[in-house]
Amino acid sequence: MSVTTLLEGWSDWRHEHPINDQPHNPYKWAMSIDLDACTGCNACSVACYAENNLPVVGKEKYAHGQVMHWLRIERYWDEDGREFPDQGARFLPMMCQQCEAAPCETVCPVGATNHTPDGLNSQIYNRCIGSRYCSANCPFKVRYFNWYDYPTTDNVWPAEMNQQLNPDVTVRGKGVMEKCTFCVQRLREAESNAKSQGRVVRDGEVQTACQQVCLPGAITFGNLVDPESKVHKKWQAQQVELAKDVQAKDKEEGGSKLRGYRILEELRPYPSVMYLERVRDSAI
Amino acid sequence: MKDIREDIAWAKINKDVLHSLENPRKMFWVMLVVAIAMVGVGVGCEAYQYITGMGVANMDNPHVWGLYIASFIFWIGMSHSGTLLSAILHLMHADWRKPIYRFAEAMTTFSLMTAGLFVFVHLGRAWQVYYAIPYPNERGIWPNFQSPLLWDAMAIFTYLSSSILFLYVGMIPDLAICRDNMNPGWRKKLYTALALGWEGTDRQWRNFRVTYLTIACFLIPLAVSVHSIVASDFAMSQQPGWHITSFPPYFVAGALYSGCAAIITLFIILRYVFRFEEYMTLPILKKIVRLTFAISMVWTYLNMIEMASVWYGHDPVAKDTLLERMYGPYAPFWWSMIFCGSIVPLIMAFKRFQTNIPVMFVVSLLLNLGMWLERWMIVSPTFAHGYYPWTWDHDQWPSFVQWGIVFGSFGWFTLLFMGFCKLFPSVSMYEVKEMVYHRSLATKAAAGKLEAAGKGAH
Amino acid sequence: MHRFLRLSVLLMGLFAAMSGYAVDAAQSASIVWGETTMPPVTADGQGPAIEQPIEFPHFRHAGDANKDHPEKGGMEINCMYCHTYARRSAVAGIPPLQKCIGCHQSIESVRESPRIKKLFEYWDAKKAIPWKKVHDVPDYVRFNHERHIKRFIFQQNRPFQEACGYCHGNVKELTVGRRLKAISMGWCVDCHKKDHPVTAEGGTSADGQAYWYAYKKPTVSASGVVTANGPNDCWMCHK
Amino acid sequence: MMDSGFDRRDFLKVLGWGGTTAALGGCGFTSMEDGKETVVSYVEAKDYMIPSISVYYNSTCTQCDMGCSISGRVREGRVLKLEGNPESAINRGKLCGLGQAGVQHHYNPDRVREPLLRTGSKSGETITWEKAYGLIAEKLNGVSGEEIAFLTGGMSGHLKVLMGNYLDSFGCKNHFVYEAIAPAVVRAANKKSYGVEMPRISINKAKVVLSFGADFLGSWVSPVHFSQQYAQFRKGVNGQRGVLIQVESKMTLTGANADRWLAVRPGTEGILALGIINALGTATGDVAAAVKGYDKVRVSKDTGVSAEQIDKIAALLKARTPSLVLVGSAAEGYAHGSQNAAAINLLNQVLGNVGKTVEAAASVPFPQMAPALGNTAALQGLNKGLAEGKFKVLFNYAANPVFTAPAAMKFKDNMAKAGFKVVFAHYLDETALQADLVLPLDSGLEDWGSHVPEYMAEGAQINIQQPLMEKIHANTRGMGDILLSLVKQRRSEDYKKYADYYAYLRDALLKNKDAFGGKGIDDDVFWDDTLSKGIVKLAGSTGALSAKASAAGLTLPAPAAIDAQFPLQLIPSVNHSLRDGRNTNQPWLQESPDPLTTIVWDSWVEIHPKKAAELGIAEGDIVEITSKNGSIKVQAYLFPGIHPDVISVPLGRGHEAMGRYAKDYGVNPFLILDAIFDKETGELAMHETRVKVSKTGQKVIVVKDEGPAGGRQMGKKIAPRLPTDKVDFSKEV
Repeated sequence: MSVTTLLEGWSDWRHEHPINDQPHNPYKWAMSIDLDACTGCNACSVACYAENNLPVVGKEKYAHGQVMHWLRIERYWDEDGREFPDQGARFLPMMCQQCEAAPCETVCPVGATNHTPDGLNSQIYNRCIGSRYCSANCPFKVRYFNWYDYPTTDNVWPAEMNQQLNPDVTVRGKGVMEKCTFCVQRLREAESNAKSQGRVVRDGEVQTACQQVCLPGAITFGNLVDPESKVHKKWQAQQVELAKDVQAKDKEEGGSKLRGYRILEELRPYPSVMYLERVRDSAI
Repeated sequence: MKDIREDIAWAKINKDVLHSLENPRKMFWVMLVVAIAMVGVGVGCEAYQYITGMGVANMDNPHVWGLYIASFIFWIGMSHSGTLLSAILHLMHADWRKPIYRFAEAMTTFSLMTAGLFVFVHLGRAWQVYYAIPYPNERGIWPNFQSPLLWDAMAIFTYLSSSILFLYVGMIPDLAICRDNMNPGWRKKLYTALALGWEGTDRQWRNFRVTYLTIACFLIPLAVSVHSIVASDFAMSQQPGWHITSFPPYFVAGALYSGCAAIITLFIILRYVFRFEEYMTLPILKKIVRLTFAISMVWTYLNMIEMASVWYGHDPVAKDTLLERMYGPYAPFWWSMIFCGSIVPLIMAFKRFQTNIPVMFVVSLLLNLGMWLERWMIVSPTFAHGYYPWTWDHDQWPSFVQWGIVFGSFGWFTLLFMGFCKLFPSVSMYEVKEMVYHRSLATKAAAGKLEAAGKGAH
Repeated sequence: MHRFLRLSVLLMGLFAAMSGYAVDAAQSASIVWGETTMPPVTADGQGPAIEQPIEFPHFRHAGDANKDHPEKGGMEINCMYCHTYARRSAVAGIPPLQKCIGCHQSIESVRESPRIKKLFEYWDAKKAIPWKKVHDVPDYVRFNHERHIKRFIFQQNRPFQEACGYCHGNVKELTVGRRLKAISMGWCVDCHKKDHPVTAEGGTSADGQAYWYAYKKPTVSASGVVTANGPNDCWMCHK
Repeated sequence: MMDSGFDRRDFLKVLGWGGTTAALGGCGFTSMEDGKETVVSYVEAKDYMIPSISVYYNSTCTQCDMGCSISGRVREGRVLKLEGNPESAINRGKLCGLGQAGVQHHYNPDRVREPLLRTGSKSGETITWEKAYGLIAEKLNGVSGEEIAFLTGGMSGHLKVLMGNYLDSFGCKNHFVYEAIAPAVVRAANKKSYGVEMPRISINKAKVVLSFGADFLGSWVSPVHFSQQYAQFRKGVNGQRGVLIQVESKMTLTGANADRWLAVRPGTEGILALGIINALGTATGDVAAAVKGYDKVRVSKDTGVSAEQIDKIAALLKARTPSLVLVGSAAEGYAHGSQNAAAINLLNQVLGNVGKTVEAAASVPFPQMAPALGNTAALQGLNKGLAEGKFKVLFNYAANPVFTAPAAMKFKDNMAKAGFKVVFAHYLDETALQADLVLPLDSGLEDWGSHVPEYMAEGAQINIQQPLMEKIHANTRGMGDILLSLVKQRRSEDYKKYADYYAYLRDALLKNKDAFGGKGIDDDVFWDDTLSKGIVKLAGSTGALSAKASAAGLTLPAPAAIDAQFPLQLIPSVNHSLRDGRNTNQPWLQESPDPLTTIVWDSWVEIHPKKAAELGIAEGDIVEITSKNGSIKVQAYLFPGIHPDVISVPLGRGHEAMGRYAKDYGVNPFLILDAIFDKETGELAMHETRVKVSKTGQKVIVVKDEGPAGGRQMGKKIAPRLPTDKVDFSKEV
């Protein structure tokens, strides 16, 4: 470790903005979630527990807001004060948005969260010292801190239950931050296999746990760089561009007849998750 | 209301000050015991938290920072006035600082040490803290130099080391005095070692002055930068209520403010405990009080600036957060902060109270409370009311663990500080001597002029 | 005052010396920094000697042949003949018992030797041999054997003994396996920082874009050979 | 950390490969342990067994009876995760949260591990299987068929066949098939109107779906299948997005996704249906006559749905065809449930949807394997028998009546009257605790089996269930194996050729190889192929549906007047993952928030804010809900999606047993249900219970995911919404 590496490597270590940064190639993982299809059934959240070794914290800790669900379903009501919500509720699956200019990355004192070449926002458990600055600076509040040592806590993974733990995902001990990883263990395995065969990952070859389980298929996931991928086509159809903070839709609200938007885009984190607005029929 | 006597014998100064090292009033021991008890509480809570996990502090997932960070800022802030008194006023040749700058510096050092503790207390994995230190390591990776938290660590470390140096260098002549006046024992050995063979030769004095002055000059910008950097922990983040350009001056002002208030408190305590009535005189108190009053007004102004800049910022979320502080669950604390920070100091504007020790004691305590609340009001409401409504916080009330550790930190500070005052001269003997000497010269000169004038009349 | 100056000079000297030492140390990552994630290193900078249920003689199987004393020499068997999983999976694993028997049932010469006896006891009992793990890394470290073998043996055609030996040392001279290299982060990183010629195949676009996250920018020589570093993306090994 | 309880060694025994342990990273104390860990390697390894490479086995999900096909990820001999099997027409590669949690049923620490004899000490004495079988034989000795009762949940496939044979061996007819929350009334009504119990419905083909309380996205029939149809329905055919109208008194998950949700007065769903027929004005003959009285003024008065709303619906149904009308639990749960259902089905026929969006489903050509559908009337019968002391020996499998039967039925006491009670159980649930003999079952992932789903999506199919890994507990047995052993006690001759249930199943399938499309294929090949597919598809027989609308015998009662003493109506709502409470002890389900209230780990009562204001109830107040048959205390949650005269408590929680994750969480509304039954089918009328609510004065903080901002977005663009005229679906991909 020398100062020269530090200086040489400096520019490579920091990817502050998708535009003045090198473009992603060959991979940029991104998502598109159709809120009109999402029924709010929570299957994705459970699948996430199963795939990523999330601890079940129990009632008391949940009450203290120390729940660890990487993927939460939010339920919103109309705010027009009618007696009944007679146009139903609005469900929103919210997980780490894998921002291109992630507010969490710049503030971590030890660089435990970084931007990866395939456009993810990595979280390195064994590097984390638990300053929790990343969570403090996350606009979406999708980072979850290990307030207790769950592996050794009663009834989190008692005998037999621990056999279900996914060996590809590190089980987190106390004092580290964690968050949705877009199922990086699956992505990296697919990338590695593809590499062995001298090709890039095909569209649909790899799925995130939540996408795989989503009953109405509201979640589309794939490689944004690949022009043939579904997710790329969806982003294109909605005219949502990764590196912009004002999209075609925002220019003419509603008039554009587009549904695609990214949450808190005005803060310019350039999220990798595009949502498609929920629709309600005007005829009834 | 009498000031230090100009005809006071230098031997008496030595005697009085050294006396403070020997037997202070009973109150000293009382304070010491109380302090140790408080530290005990703090250590207990920390041990519990360390073993069980941060969860016992009852922070939750949107609301990940609590009283630890608030207290951290508070203690950093407190450290500033020491530098102000000793360094800035030193350069300004304000001679009234001379009897009190020593303990002010001590306060700086020890409050920094206390602040440092909170870093460890706050970390989820304190045992891995060395990851944040930029040293050439086996893993072949550096910490993240973009993170304000890292700048923090560096700035504080620098500030701590240099203020220790400043304190020590400034003490060398006095240590020599102690060395010469102590009867043999471990203390004498200690002073001998620390005095670095000071003999008071002209050459030594010359070098001494140069060194002292250099460090002083170095320290002032450092002090300012330190709290600006602490401020940037917040200002450089993206959160509503934090992302405000006026934060650095705001923090520095707050720092000086709480520091001066603390000095008043300690002034009054030391004055009594170590029988320094003759040195820490009321005129000096008056001067500090006036200084504090001035700073309190600056702080109030900057506080309003903060609100104004949020208001003109046209960021609805930031406005919400601000209003949340005033009218939300944190309202009582926010308003008592305004009361303690901006209303109470008005008392200090009245001559009558400026030298009224009991009143000033209470006032100074209230000011410190206000400043502590200010730090809390900067940290918590933003978490409770950030950008994302879904995660707005329900009941995030710090658990006894957090309170216990904050409580303990005050004990820790008192322990270190009183220990220091018992072990080292908390009034700078040589500077007091200078002071009275210069003053006597001045008066003599004045008297001389008078006589001359009288003669001329004839 | 003099003492004061001397003292400070001394201190600065010390610090300089320390950091200098640290730098060298890091370059040849052979010393322990007292960090919990570092391997325990014995005096000779190797892992502890480990007692295995069967004292497997690597030198006999993998060692070089000995012209004049064949019985002393080895059989130069390819590592991947037994450690067959290494090229197909992230973890090398341990060969199944079946593998040993496959050959040894037809090797009468050593059939009566105590080790082989023991081997067949396990086989007859259909019991797995409780091998002890020799190369253990912390559980949050995920070394991928397949990738390294694919690159260095199948893409760059390096001899398997060099490729495997780079991390496992000269196992062919050992009896029971033992950790010969300090398998620590700095040690891995050192290698990732070295320049490697990379081929355009394997999903790597020729301009080396896939390496933009490496320690250094890839360089393309006149002959079009891309030289790049290994990845320094933390998520490669820590997931 | 490794030494602090979470034993890594044990872990490795199963895991096999140290290098791939799911590690306790980040704890800072994971040290390198050269030569400490034992690496258990295979003795013989198939060539597809590669460390750290997962293998997928197909099987069938047993979390509920809908027969989704699963594909389990198995690695180093442990099943890690369940995915859907794309081959199945029912779930098409998808799997709901409930199904995902199947692994937690399998690995559950509270499973019964040994046969327990509970006659002596209530804690139970561990005995061997031989002893257990001996005991059963002894108890059955000299007992006539009429004195034996077999209570089970829904069953199908070869298990059902075997069960039948066993019962026949006594000449026993008392097989009671009980499901606490099955759509039994709807089945009966369908049988009447269409001629089949469960037709095949195509939401995706409909332009308008008018659902009377059918929670087809949450818990009705086959949510996994319908959710996928729903997605296509929303995408719409050629840009014409489907419209969903939900009519119910308490908003279900489906209601929350509706374009228009109508809070109808409880029990008047049928009236609304007739009102719509009336408004359509297309009805003829006796139908026209039957709906004559139901002009929109009256209907709107009865139902609380505005007249213009009725017109709008009628207009929409006219304009956009084909449409689809569904009838679900909200409509059937009344004393006149059958009538409600009939009226609603009538609407479907009038709209001419039969044959378009409602079609005949394929059925398996082996009637003996066809599913035995559970209902609550069965429990009635059993309970009656028990009360009269008719039954000397009671067997119970896959049902927990002590928990799900209304206290008014006094089932627990009546059960005690049976001489000898055998319960086949996974956990010591409420019913198992009443048993004399508890026999531990294999988990759904350890057992063999075959299932015929009640709802057939496309062609007919039989789902194969196979073990995904070795048994965790040596002494558990599959239900098939147990039955086989029991049958052998009776007819050893016919069955001795089967070593175990596996052999029986294999033989039974191969016998009909030809019907399963295995004509001329070698047995082993066909068998392996079948297992690897996990499904047997076969040419099912499909009958025709009667599309003829007839209002014969259709009489709807006027809406019941408000009872002064019990002014409110209690609707026990069905949570999409907890259902009737058989899965409550799976922590993932306990901790996954209820979609509408986001409450976890506890029960709650939903009260409309308006009503709450009247009663002075605020969120978190512990209220006492009193019915004629008892009372429960539960936290209040103000919920806008509910009729003001209705309160709702979710089913599934409130266990008094069933292990650490279920016991003492929440309350059990089954207990206070009135024993009112549907007039025609004798089904328990779940929605008829009338209650009153009173504050107890206690208050708690409701444990939920939703923050203090509630469902508000505070003017931020987080989950915005567009009307259809502002969207152009044709642009989308």
